[in-house]
Amino acid sequence: MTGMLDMDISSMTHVIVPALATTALPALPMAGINWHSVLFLLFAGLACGFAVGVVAADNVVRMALYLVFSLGATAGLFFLAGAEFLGAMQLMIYVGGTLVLLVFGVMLTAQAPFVSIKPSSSDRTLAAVAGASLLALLLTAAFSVDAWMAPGAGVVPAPTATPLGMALVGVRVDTPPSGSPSGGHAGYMLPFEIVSVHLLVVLVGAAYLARAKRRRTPRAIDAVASAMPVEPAVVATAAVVAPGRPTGGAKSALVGGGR
Amino acid sequence: MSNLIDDDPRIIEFDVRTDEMLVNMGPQHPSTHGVLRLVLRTDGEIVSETEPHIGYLHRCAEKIGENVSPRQWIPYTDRLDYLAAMNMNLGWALTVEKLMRHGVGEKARHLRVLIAELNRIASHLVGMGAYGLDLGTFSPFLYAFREREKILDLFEEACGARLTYSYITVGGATADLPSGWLQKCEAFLDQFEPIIKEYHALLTTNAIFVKRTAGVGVLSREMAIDYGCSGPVLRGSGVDQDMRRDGESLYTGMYDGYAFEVAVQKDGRYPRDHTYPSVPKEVVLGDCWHRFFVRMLEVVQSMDLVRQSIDRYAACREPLGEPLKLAEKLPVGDAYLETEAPKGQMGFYIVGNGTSIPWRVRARSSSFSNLSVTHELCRGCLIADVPAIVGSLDIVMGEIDR
Amino acid sequence: MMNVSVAASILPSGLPLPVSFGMIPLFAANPFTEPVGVIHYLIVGAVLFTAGIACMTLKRNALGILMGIELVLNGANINFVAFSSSYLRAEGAPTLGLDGQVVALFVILLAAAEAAVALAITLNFYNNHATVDVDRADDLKG
Amino acid sequence: MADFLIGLGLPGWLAWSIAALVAAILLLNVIAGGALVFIWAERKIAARIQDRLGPTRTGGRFGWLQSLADGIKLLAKEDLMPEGADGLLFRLAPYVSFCASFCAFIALPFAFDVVGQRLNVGVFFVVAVLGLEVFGVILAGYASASKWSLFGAMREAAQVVSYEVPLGMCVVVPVMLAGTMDLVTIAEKQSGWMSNWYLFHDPFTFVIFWIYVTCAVASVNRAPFDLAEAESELVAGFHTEYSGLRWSFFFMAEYGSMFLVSALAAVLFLGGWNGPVPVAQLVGLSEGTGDSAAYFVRLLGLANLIGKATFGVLLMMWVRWTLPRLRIDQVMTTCLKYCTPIAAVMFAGAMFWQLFLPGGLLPGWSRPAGEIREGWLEGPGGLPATSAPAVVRSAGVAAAEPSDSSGLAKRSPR
Repeated sequence: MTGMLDMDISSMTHVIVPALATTALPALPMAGINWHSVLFLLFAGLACGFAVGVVAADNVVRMALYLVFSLGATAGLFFLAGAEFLGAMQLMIYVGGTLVLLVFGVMLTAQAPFVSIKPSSSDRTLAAVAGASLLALLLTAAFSVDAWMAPGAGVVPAPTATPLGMALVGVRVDTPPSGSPSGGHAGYMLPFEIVSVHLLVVLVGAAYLARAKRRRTPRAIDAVASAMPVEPAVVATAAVVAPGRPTGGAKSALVGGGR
Repeated sequence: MSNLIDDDPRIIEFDVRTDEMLVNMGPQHPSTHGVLRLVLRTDGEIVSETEPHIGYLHRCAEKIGENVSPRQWIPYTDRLDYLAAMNMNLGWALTVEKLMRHGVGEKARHLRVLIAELNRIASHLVGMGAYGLDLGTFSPFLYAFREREKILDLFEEACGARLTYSYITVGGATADLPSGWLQKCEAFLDQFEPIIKEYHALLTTNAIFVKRTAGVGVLSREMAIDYGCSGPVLRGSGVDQDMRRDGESLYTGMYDGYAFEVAVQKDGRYPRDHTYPSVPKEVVLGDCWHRFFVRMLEVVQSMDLVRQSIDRYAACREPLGEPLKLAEKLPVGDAYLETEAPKGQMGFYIVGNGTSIPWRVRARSSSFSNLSVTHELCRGCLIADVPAIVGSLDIVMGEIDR
Repeated sequence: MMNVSVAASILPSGLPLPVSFGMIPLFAANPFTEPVGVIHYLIVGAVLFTAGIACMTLKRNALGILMGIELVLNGANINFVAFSSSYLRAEGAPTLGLDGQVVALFVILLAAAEAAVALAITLNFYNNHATVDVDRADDLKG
Repeated sequence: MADFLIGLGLPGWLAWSIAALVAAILLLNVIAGGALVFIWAERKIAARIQDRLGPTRTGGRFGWLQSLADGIKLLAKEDLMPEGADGLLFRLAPYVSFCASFCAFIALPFAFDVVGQRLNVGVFFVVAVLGLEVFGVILAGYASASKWSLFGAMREAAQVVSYEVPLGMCVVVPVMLAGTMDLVTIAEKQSGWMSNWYLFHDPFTFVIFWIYVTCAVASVNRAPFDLAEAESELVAGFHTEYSGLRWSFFFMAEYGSMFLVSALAAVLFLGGWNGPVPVAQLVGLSEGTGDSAAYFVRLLGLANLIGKATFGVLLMMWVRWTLPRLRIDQVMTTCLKYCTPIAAVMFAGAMFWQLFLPGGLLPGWSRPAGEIREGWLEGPGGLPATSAPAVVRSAGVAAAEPSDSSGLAKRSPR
């Protein structure tokens, strides 16, 4: 089933344990199955599985799909760790915004010949070796610190939405006051403003950059496009075939209507 | 920095250029009226070239005309413009009568005006309803067909058929109107008068309808005349031309004594715009909206004509003339006559060679020349505008393919 | 965890490992009952990071590389969240608290900006060279 | 529910999983039942608008079994897949878009305590998940290998993504008024007489409601904005190649998100489960207690919310059958040139209104607007006066009263 479906069951039961919403459940899960761990395993498996899927897939559209499910599962992980505002933010900005942008890019460029460019087998083994060694390095580093090895204490985290919002406008409400008006750690007012202006500048720049500025000398693709008469008697070369599968609907439309 | 790029002639700048695509719209596309195939060359959403492909409904009607006598060809004229069959019969009957120099009585003349104008109302109703469908709203289609059904009931009483009547023949009509028919027709007109306002509320003054049609597919006067457009398409571009007034004397003779004005925008005003909603400001003369509005005006104009013809028909006492005999010999020579069909000028041409079978039969279709304008109008518009433009031309494939 | 065993077998046994893998206490017990700790999140973060790096090296399609970058950023985000969550740490252990989540928030925002620019470059490249295959982008080659 | 099952002697974890599954099945039935009723209602309303009768033969005089007949037809129909289609993506697309619209029902409060999962980021979660529906459409468009469905998919994706901006802005205003994103608290704050609804809170919110309705209709692809399946141009848009059960999943997703969007409008602007007249309070019953009276009050609340949501859906149907369709660029200009600027101005207006006129103009609005922002800050005016050191609830205390801002729930006039 898709990552999404598992995520919704998870977000139903995930906060039962840490958020202890209504019923007076003990902070630690009851004896027997620890639902938080089960759901963590589920999401971790999905995230890692689809991440490896992205690497393994050749078809660029399938890569995009696996990436969507992988980041969706990551959002589930954020919920499990108690960072629910971040999980919703990941869902909305990352998966709902950035990846839609990416899929648009895939759609615009996924002409037949570029849909699945297969890397040579030597590259694959090279990547596998590099990846495995990097992974081993990271894991040894992770295992070396004992403090991280201890299982979670299950201290229920408070809701993070409002403290995060207040922190972004400079008032730290989550740390004990230590005399300074902003209560200990500094708020994030300045970075917040800088990022917003940065986003504006970047998007305007990207929009300007994306406008096609082409040289007067026609490209290969123009020559073929203009040479072809509107009457589709002549089968156009691959360059002008409509986006979509190499075979299928697009080609039949070009090979004479009456068939 | 930006002016550097603008001055450099080698660089052309426009939006992200996706690859050009050849897209087939039809022949089984739901929005093209009948079996018309449009091949569009599109760049993303912008249509750069349109090529209509016709001939899917060709039945060799004209060749058959060379093997049957004129009266036997009447049922073929029904199937040319199947939405306005009466007008087609009338055109052919007048052409044959012109060849044979065979006049028709007063009663038959008024009967023909009555029936032809009633059929024009029915045809425009279909045009209006189908145009609503092209723009995405389903309800006006059903309102239009509800009224059209009543007209078809009247025709059924008169000649027994609802679509292909073969009622008006050479030398008059196959049968006289049954008693009480005029009262029913009068009753229909009385209840139809207020309903026209509903259609205006539904479509003509609807903000989204105006947005979709104003300034879309603008046909200039010169281009309309150059491409030989006729009927509401021509009048929508402001050309003051109507065959019922400017046509041949034989045809305009039918309408003498009738008071009617041509539905065209002269110096910014429509003849009867007091009873009609005012023209919205963002509308350009010759766009889809005007073609639609001209058709709505013609419906009211035809209703007046029907009322006048009812009175004149009732006044004639003498019986309806006998139609031409089947084996009547045709004089040697030819005749061509154009009539004002709902879609435009419908011309018929006949060549007699002394026998009862014509030597050559030809029908000049108005939708054929109206359709030829699509390439000019659709260039540079969006894909969503193509059905809007083709719908505003109100073409019928039966008439084009013959 | 599959990757761990693979790594162990590939590494030449002679290498002096700082820690022997046999010592993993984590999933000795039933994984469904043991509460989740920070280390589990770190493993997921590491796998995502590695997949991202592999994807960036492996793919010849410009958009594939972009997806690799997204995975790398998400690997980092997971670590930030892991260290900022009080649920995963032992009682009283120092956690990043809110700072971890704010940094992750900024990573998400800036990844959106970065993706926009990268896509603009890719589209521009595609429009000018009719290809997105990075191996053929060698105009500047000597 | 879970305690009841534990009482029956089931092991703890089994009880909890059954409780979770029952809740999930209930929510699924909300969509399924809703879709069933709305299919029938759409046919009847369309018929009435077009001056005809609609289904009258299936199942008695009013044809109420028509939806069942449609369902059986869809089940019996063969699930075709075009020859050049991309197998995996083609099969996956309907489920992705259905899951997206189903997912959002979790955080929707149907009555006082009747909510799938009380999320502290409820509104944000719902809007985020609504944005994911566009993936199903894009996949369907790309995978069915025909130019027309690709056009439909690209159009719809552009439309939904661009309408999320004004939708997000409109949703933020009630969140600002209530001070929290938790849907249950937002609905609680609008309890009491109709004048307490946020719709009548101030003129800016009133305008924001109508902008929200427009953007909601557009983001659900209905009525004048239904570009994707513009019959006249793109045959049937992205789901041209689908038939049978797969097509019905797209259909369910559409009706599901229609109901969801109008239910969200009901909770944010029209007082959720609080009826125009507070019958329960007048009679003296309270929702908090666990006895049967509370059950009845919650049932009344449920009826209220479903009534308002159904009214929203019927409004969408009414608009669909009367207005023609907008062109893609007109849809975009209405979003970028009209909805977004107006939403922004109204948002600023509501913000200043909240600042300078917290008591509001209507006398009925008794609650001091400077409410405790979820119990975090108890400064004098409630607003975080930067000068005075704000008394802060330490994280520890918050842990004892976990996620819901219970301070508010208990104090609201019951």
